[in-house]
This record gives sequence, C-alpha cells and structure tokens, in this order.
Amino acid sequence: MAWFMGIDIGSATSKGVITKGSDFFACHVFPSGTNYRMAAQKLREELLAKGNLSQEEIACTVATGRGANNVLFADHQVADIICCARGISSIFPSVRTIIDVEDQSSQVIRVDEEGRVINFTVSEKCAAGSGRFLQVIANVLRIDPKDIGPLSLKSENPVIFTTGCAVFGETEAVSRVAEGTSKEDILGGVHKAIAGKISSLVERLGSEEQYAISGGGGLDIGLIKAIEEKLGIQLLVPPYPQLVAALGAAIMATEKYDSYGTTDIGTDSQS
Amino acid sequence: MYFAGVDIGSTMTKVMIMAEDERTCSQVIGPTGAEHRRLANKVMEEALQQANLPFDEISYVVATGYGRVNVPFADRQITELTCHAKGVSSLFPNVRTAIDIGGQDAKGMKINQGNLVDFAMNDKCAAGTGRFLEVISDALGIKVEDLGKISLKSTKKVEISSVCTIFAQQEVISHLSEGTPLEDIVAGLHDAIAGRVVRMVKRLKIEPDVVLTGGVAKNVGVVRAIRENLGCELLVPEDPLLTGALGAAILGKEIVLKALAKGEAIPRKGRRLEEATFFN
Amino acid sequence: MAKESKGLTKVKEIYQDRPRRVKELKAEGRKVIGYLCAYPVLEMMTALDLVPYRVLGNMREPITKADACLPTMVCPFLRSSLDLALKDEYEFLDGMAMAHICDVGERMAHIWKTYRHYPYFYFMDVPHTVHKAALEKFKEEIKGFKKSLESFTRKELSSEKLKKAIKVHNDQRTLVRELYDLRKPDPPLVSATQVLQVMLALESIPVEEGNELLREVIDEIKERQEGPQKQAARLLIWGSIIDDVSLIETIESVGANIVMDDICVGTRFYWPEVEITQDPLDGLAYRYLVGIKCPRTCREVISDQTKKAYAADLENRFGYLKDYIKAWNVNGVILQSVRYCDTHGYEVPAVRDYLNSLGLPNTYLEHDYSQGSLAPLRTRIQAFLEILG
Amino acid sequence: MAQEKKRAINRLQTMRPIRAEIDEIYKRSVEAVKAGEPTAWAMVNYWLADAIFNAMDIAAVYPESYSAACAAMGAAQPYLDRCDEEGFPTHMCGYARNCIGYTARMMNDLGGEIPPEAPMGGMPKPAVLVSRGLSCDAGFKWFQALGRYLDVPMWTLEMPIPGVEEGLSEGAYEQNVEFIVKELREFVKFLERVLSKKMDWDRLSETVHDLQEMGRVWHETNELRKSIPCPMHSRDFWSCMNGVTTPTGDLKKKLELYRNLYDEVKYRVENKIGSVAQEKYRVGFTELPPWHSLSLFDTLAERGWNFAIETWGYHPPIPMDLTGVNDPLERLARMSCGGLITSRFRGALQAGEYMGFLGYPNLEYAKEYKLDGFFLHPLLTCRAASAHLWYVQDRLMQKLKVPSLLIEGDIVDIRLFDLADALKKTEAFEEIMDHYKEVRKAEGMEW
Repeated sequence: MAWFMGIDIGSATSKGVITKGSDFFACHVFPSGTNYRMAAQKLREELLAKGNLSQEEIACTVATGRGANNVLFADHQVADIICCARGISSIFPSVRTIIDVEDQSSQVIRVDEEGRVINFTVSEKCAAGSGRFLQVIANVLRIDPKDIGPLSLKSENPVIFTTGCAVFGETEAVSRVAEGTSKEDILGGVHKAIAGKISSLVERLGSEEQYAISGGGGLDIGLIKAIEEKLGIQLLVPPYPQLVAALGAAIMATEKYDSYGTTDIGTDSQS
Repeated sequence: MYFAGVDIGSTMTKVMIMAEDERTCSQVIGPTGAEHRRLANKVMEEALQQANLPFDEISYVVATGYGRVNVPFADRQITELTCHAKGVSSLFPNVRTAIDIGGQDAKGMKINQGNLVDFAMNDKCAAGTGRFLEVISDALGIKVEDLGKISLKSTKKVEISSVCTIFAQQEVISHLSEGTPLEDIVAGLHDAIAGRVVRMVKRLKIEPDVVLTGGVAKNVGVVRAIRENLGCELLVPEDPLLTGALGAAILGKEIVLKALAKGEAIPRKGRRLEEATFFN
Repeated sequence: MAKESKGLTKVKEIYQDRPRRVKELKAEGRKVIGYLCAYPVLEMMTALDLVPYRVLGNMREPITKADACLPTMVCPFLRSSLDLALKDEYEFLDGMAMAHICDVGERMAHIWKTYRHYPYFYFMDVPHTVHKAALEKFKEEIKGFKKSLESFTRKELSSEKLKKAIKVHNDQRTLVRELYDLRKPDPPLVSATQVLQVMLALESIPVEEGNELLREVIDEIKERQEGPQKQAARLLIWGSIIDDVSLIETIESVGANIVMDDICVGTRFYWPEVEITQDPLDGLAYRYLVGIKCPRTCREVISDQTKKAYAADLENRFGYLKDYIKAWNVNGVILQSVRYCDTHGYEVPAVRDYLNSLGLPNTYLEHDYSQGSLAPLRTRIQAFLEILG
Repeated sequence: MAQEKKRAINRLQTMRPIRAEIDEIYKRSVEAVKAGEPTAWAMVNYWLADAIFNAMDIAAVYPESYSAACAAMGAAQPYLDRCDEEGFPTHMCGYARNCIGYTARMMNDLGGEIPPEAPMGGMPKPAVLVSRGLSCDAGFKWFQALGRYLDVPMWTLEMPIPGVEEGLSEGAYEQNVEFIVKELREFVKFLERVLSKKMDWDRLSETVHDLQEMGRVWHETNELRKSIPCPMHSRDFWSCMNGVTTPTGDLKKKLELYRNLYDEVKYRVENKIGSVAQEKYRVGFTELPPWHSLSLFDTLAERGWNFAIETWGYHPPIPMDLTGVNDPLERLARMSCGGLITSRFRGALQAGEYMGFLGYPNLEYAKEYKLDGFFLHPLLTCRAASAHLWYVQDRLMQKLKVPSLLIEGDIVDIRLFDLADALKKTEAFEEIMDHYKEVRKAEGMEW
C-alpha cells in the first residue's frame, strides 16, 4: 500500500496530509509566512518526520491552494475546489453541499456521491464574506481569534452590520464599541453578516442535504451556529476542518497516481 | 489665558495646550483604540500636568477628530478638516493645499487665507490610509516606523495592483515568496498609497504650497512618493501628528477673542473632565 | 397649543408602516398596483380606481435574496427593492408597473416578472431624449400602458375620467408646492425630515386621501409654534432617491436647514404639473417625459453655434436649480448619490460646474444605501457647514 | 498577452486582413481631420448611424473600440486616473473613464492636439458627437459628460427596448420602426446642418444594401459554427466583430474580406477541421473578453475548450427579407430593431422568458450550438453588460441544465481580473460540465 501527500498552501496557513492508500495517515499545519516555497519545504519535512517516512516512499504528491505553484516537489496541482470536494466526501460520503470558509474567500460546493464537483460558487472579491472579516474585527476588539466563537455565542442581540464591506465593517465596529456595544454582540453581528453572505451564495447555487463546513471557518463555533441558524440546516463539522483541502489533495494524488503515475506532470499545472 | 485642542483620531489621541501668545505649554500623544476611545480625559489630564495648569485655567477646549462627538470636557466640536486647515496655515502661512493621511482616512484640503474652502476625503476604503501601511507591515512582520527607511533602498519598485488592502496584503506576500527584495515591495506600497491620495487631492485642483500632515508624514518613503506623484514641493511640519490639535486650540482662541471683543461671555459648555459615556 | 398635532402624527404613523392603508383597501376589494420610480402614469391607475403604491427599498434591511439574481455592483436601492419583493414583502400587490428608468431598472423589471407572478405586470419603455419624435413615441407607450390597465380592470378609461384624475393629482402637486412654500421663511416652518415623511406618506395612500392629509399638515404647520431652529446653512439637496429619513436627519442634526430638494421623492416627482389637453395623453406624455427632470433623460442643446455650447448645455439642463436657489434663498448644495448609480454619477461634475458658475458652495456625498455608511458622512457634512460659516 | 501558443487555437487566416482594416479606422480619421474633413465620435450604434456616415463622407471613430485598444495595449491607466482626478466616480464604465481622461488631456492640457502617447495615432478632436439611447446609460451620459471638454454639438440616437410581451403587442413593432425612421430623418437634418454637408440618398441606399449584405455573410459564418467540431473560435470572432459593429470606410472591400472568411470557415466545416485540436467542451462566452489576458483562451484550448459562440449583442442582425422596403432609413430601422432587438422575442415568449433582448438569446444559443457550458464574464464597471448575468446563469440551469462559470473582470481595469484564479475555477468547472452532460442525457435533451 503506497503513501500519498497532499499539500495545501493557503494565504494564512499551510497544511499537509499523508494518506496510506486513501486512509488518513499523518498531518501537519504550518504558518505560510511570507515565503511559500520555504513553507512548503518545511511542511514536507515535518510531515515526513511525523509519518517517519522518506520522500521516496511518497508515491505521488498533489499541491493545492493559493500558493500551489510554489510547491516545487509536487507531481500535480489541483484546484482547491476539487480537493475540498474529495476531502469532505471521504469523511462524510453523504454530504452534497459544502460550505468552505477560508481566510480570503468563501465558497459553496455541491458534490455527487463520488465527491465530484457538480456546481460551485465563490464569494465575490470582497473580504466581507470571508474569515478575514472576523480577524479585522477581532483586531478592532483587541481579542484573540480563538475567543471569537465562544464570545459570539454569548451575544444577546447581535449588531446588524448594514454594510457589506469589511473596511466599512471595521469603522462600524469601532463606533459601536465607542457607543458601548458589547464585544459579544459585535462578533455576533459579524457572524450574522458573514452567514448572510454565505446564505446568498447558497441561494444562488441551490443546495441539498447534507451540509458540511470546511476551512478555517469550521473552527469557529460562533460562525457555525450563525450559518446553521440562517439557513435552518445542520452542519457536519470534520475533525480538522482546515485540513480538508489537503486531505482531498492527497486523495487526488491517489487518483492521479492510478491514472498516470508520478512521472507525467499533467497539464493541469498553472501557467 | 490658555486654550486646549483635543484631536481624537482613530488610532491616536493628541492634546495641545496653548497660551494666548500661541506658545505651546504642553502636547501629549496617546493611543485611541476601541477601549481608550472613552478615556480622552486621561490624555487631557496628562497634558494639564505637563503644563502644570489646573483645568479651570483653560479658557476654552475645542475637540476634533472623529472621536470629537462626545468629549465631556470640550466647549465645542469642530471637524478635523477645519482644524487641520487652521493648524497647517498657522505653521505655513502660504499653504493653499493640505494633505492629511490619518489612521483610517485621508483628506485633501483647499485653504484660502487660513480658512478651509473645499475638501476631498476618503474614509470608505482602507487603501490610501495609514491603516493600509499598518495592515501590510503587519504581514511583512516589520514595524511601520521602519517602512520609510527600507523603501529608500529600492532600485525598482514593484507595481501593487490590488485596490483593496486585504488583497494587497495577499499580493505582497506572493511578491515576497517570489523573492522580490523587501525594499522594492515597500516602495511599491508607498507609491500605491501616494497615487491614491494624490488622485483624490487633485480633484481640488492643487495649488502650492502643499503640506502633508498626519502620522504617515513621518514616513520618508511616503513623503517622497507623494512628492513624485504631485510633481511639486511638499512641506512637512515637525510634528505632523499635532496640526489638528494645534488648529483646534487656535480656533478656540479665536472664538474666545471674538466673544470678548463683542463684550459677550465666553460661550462655554458645562464641561466635566471625566470619561465619555456615549449614551446620548 | 392651538390644535393637537393631527396631520404630522398621521404622517409619521403612515411612514412607519407604509403598506398598512393599502392593505386595508385591498381587504375592501380595491386593487393595489406597485410602481417603481417616477415614470408609470399615476393618473391612469387612479382613474381606473386602482391604488398606486410606490415600491421602495429598505436601507435598514441587509440585502440577501436579491444577491441570487443581481450582482452587488448595481444600484443598491434597486437591489434592496427587489430583495424585499423576493422576501415576499410585496405580496399584497395585485400588480407592478415598471418603466425603462435606467439599465438596471430595465433588467430588474424582467427579473422581477420572472420570479414574482402578480396578476398584472407592465413594462413601459421610455425614450432617452426629448426629441419631438420621442415625445410622440412616448405618447404611444403610455397608450399601451392605458390599454393594459383597461384589460386588467375590464373597464374602459374615458378621457373624462382621466381628466378628472389628472385634476386630482394636479391638486396634490399644488398642495405640495404650498407645503414647500412653508420652507421659504428663515427659519423654515417645517424640517426636511418631516417633509420627506409627508412625501413618502403620500406615495403610500390614495391620492384623494393624500390631498386631505396635505391640507391637515399645511394648516397644522402654519398654526403650530414649534418649528426648526434658525441655522446658518440653508441647503438644497440634490441627487438619487432618498426613501429613508436617516440621511436627511443626519444632515439636519449636524446643524443645517434643508429648505429645498431636487430628488425624486420631492420636487422632481411633484413639481411638474400635467396640462389638461384636448387629448389628455398629450399633456401626460409631456409631463412624464419632458417635465420630470431626471438625469436618465438626455437633453441635448441642438444649436448651430459650436462655441460656448457647454454653458448653454448646463443652463438647459440645470437652469431650474437657479430658480429654486433664488426663491428658497439657498446658500449651499449637498449632492448625494447611492454608489453605482450611473445616471447620477456622470452628472455630478456637470452639476458642480453649474453651481460653481453661480458661486454656490457645494459638496458631493456618495453612500452605499446602508445606515452604516451614513455615520462616516457626518464629518464631511459638518466640515461643509463650517465652510458655509 | 503577446506570446500566443499558435497551435493551441487554430486561427483563421482570412481574419488577419479584416483585423488590419479595422486598425485603419483611426488613421483614416486623423487624415480626414488633416484634410479638413469633419469626423464624428460615435457610440457603437447598431448600424443606425454608420451607413449615414458613409453616405455623407463623415469619418467616424468609435471611442468604445478605442478604449478597448488602449486597454489591450496597457495604455489606459493614466487616462483612468485623469478621469478620477476630474471628479467622476471610479465605478463608472472603464471605456467611458478612459475616453473622458483622454479628452480632458487632449483639450485641457494640449489645446486640442492628439496626446503624443496615444495608441494607434489617437482619436482627433471630433466635429460632432453621436451617442445612443440603446443598450446602456453610459451610451449617452458619457458623451454628454464630454461636453465639459468638447464644445461640439451632440445627437442621441433613439432605439426602443420594449419588454417581450409589450414588444409583441399589436402594432408595437411597426410603431417602433416608425419612431426610429422619424428620428433618423431628424438626425440626417442635424448632420447636414452642423456639418454643412448634403446627404446623397442614392449612395445611402447602396451603403445600406452593402451593410445588410455584410451582416448576412457574417451571420451565416456564425451559423456555420454550430457544426461539430466548431470551425471558428471566439478569438476570431472578436478580432473581426468591429468590422461589422463599427463599419466604416470601404464597405465593398470589407464585404469581400468577410466573404473570404466565410469560405475558409465553410471549408473547415466540410473537412471537419475544428478551431481547437480536440474539442472536448463547447463553451459560449458571454460579454466582452478580458482584452488584457487573452492567453486564457489558449490555455483552455489546450484542455479542449472550444468557444463556439459569444455575446448575442455583438452579433449582426438576423437577416430579414426587406424587398419592397425602399426607404433606406426604414431598411436601417427594420434591420436594427427587428433584426437585433426584438428578433428573438417570439421564442422568448413561448419559453416564458421575459428578458428578450439580453437574457433569452443565451438560452437559444445553448441549444443551437450544443453548448456544455457558458463562461460568464461580468464587467465590474459595466452594469449594462453585467447586471443580468447572474439571472442568465439561473435560467440556463433551470431551463436547460447548462452550467455556467461566472468570473468577474473588467474591460479596461486589468487589476480586476485574476488569471491564475480564473484558471483554477475552469478546472473545477470541467467536472461540472461532465456532470451536466450526463444530467441532460438523462433528461433526454439532444446534447
């Protein structure tokens, strides 16, 4: 049984997964920092160390994410949308709609029973629908991103963010704080706002049971609840939501390996 | 008589206490931030201490800046635009155009004989404000103060194409991972911000002398970039952060003198040196 | 207190729950037709005993459902209006009357019709010029609108009935002018906030009831003691639709009196009267195409002289502003527009050129049709007022 | 953008001379001005004015196409910035902003001289501005705004845009034609007055005839693209479309060139030669392409994407029999209104689709050209072209199970299009097209 590696270089963090066949074997998360190439290299070393494997034992490696083309050792590159789809359905085969909330953007992906993408839509080039909005606000509130979720759950009456822009949102938050609005209600408001954006993505796409969340957003219990409430749905949350795309990449590596092996660098590498 | 100007910006709170002869008795700069927003009185107290004056000695207090709205100890609120115009022209009598780049906005002011006559303002978008540089220097893991020096080393600045701060940050990171020298990136950032600000100010039909104020004016890189984009000389005051507070104090003085000249009482508010409440 | 506030209280109630009255009327068997912007011919609906109800957005309600079929880079007012429809806020309507107001307005009419099926729906094309042929064409367009209303109501619309309706609507326009006259004194007898509430109330109830209401309001304002404070600034506000008091309140709360407007919930909508012509359609066509001064219509100056054409052009397009400014003794102008409004966007530099030629201080505010975007405008407004002294 | 992998897309040889003809436009107008001849700046006007210009020897330039050229050559940014400085909101049409910036520079800085840096010899100061009421508000607001810089008279061409049901109501069509004819008559008078030139009516008849013929040949060429594999790629369409959308100069010569193009495409059909090596996906492109990133299409061609048809609005009118219509102005009116605006209304009404001019034709294309998907390219500064695309995406899916990939960009502002990101999405979109191929089969659709 061969080993496969999936590397997901995101704007904030880089994630790596090794699978044995298509079963999860080892994983590692590493801040992308300012040099994606180095991040990718370090990530690989750590991963191999964890799985205590040597590079030779990896049959095939697939890179995905914004920085995918900085992963010089990858055999293939595959779009994050596809990896996300494969990743989730390897964990929850019953899922048909994936809500992926990343640092820079959000996307809704619909998949069939084999985890093939049958439709998707990505948030407009606007931070307001993405995890970044939360960080911006957390920054205003001077709180640790980890506390965002729990805090917002305490919100009694969440602020209504009437604006759709993270930058407006920031100013709005600042003046709310000044007026003495509680952090809880402001965060609750941001979660509501993002959930709103996401629900209009879902509206646009149409959706089907069951639902799962992936990406960094899946670590934010406040956001999860807000989305569930807004859409009136149940969200399945994978154990490591931020690792989904990397896992999917590893699974793609198995697919690619079966179709052409490691030698052929497919045409799917970016120009 | 003494006059105080309190300028509560989005990131910094500045207080200046001035004597009747416009001599500075004390000037204090402290952070604003979400929490400090209601604690302007602390900065004021510090200023009084330095000037070692009791609060009652202050004949008039003018509050400005976006936090001006609720300063319990102010006699009057005047916008930062009018205050900057006043402050700048007291330092540079011939100024016709002033540019102020604050933490969360950028302003262009057209000035005629010390008075504001027209203005342009960007507070919609973080790009083109001090916030832009903060966010990005964050991503670069360097101090904002160091940006200027670094950029001067640049030989060929990169083009930052992203319009939005959040995506510019992304762009910067990918430039870095492509191994672009830091100084060229920073120079590119300065050019991006300068380009935006100057375009906005040009809507006012720029006339010299042109003055740059606000925290960013301490950044030699930005100053150079704006100068290049303007294609004309650009003056910078010693304390670019304080022009707003200075203008506020001077306007306070003018109000008082006008009242006295008319033999009227000084139009004071029932002011209290205490925390802001923001519930009114 | 001479008389306890009647009119203005009613106005406030209607403003806070605009559909209430038409819902009552619907329960009594009347049919309610929604209309968007100023172009659908109100007189025809009134004459056929239909209740016209002006469809608006809601800047306090985040837009969600409309995002499924409209991008965020179009006029947020229109997006919001459609959003409310998709949220079933307009299910009480028996029909919609839409017109070719602007690109997005035209597209949205078809989208609206696709996703919401009212018993009646009509889209009226509107020429983009005031050429002679355009006017004739527009007459045919409103004839088509008339036909469709007739077949919907299964009633024939005689020109007598139509002329009667025109009369009633003209009465309303006259009364609105009377109301606006109360803004001429310094300080004005009524605030712009209250005037806007009156206008929005008028667009929520049948015209006859509106006229009643206006009379009450005018008497009340004349008699009442308390009115706006004197302020240095007497402003005119120009630009895209304002259908919520918050922007006006923001400006007035900073310390100005808005004494005149050029917006389509104000003078643009109520100023032009309909001349009762032999064939009433002639008067109507002229009023709606030429009378309504919206930048969506192009008024070229066609002249042989090629010099100084710009000055003539400005006079031809904005001359009426000069009259407003004189008669209401305006000393500053605030231009405002929602983001992404093209017809107003292209207009702004020209209007400013014209105002500058009159030596009138002016400033331009752009907002994204949300409460959040108004707060940051305070500083601009206050600074502008400080310039006015 | 310059380095195209030639093999990826099999370009038509006969396209190149047409391309060259199109580039002539600006040179010709500069010469005309030198020769003291009047030139007009005209919006793309759906043939209403073009024939009239030709018959009256008025050299016309089209700022829309010129702005596109500036964008493609990376020369637009300074003009966009200038427009911003002039106080126009930045969310307005990129073409308009480029043109306003250009004009401000030419008139206010250079006293009417063509800016030395202007691409393709630049656009000379016009004698008259001809804008349009059809298709976008910018179509007339933009030229109206030019009045700040150009003291020249302006005429706005009218064109009705009725709703589907309203437009099909009894007598509506004839009424619209009548309206356009009246307008055109006034327009001719206007030109004669302000340019002191005379209209040569016989010549007009002939020009209109040539235009009609050009439209017919171009239309039939596009019809040929229905065959599998598609013989002509959208790249070639875009290279040639201006010859028809902005027809000036020697129409007879142009007509010849388009006939040659037709023949080459016909030859390919007969010999089953496709415009990409292996046609895996037949895709329709909606709205204008990212002029500054055309390499996108080569990369996709390598993956078997063939772009078989593109935005309806840039196509010639559907040929109609106008024998017995003698008044050339009426021919124009029918050709433009009946052939383009309302020509697909009946189908739309039957299908219960109400956006007859801009929305519905995409549905017919999907069927006629057997498309696997649409590439929708909303132009962030162009509401007219983009406002309905989200709706179109929904209709295509609801009615025909044809998916569409929506990627935002702009016609001028390069910064708004992210090539790498776009390519990622196209990758995922391939799985989607595969999926819906199956779905359509299951639902018994013929492609």
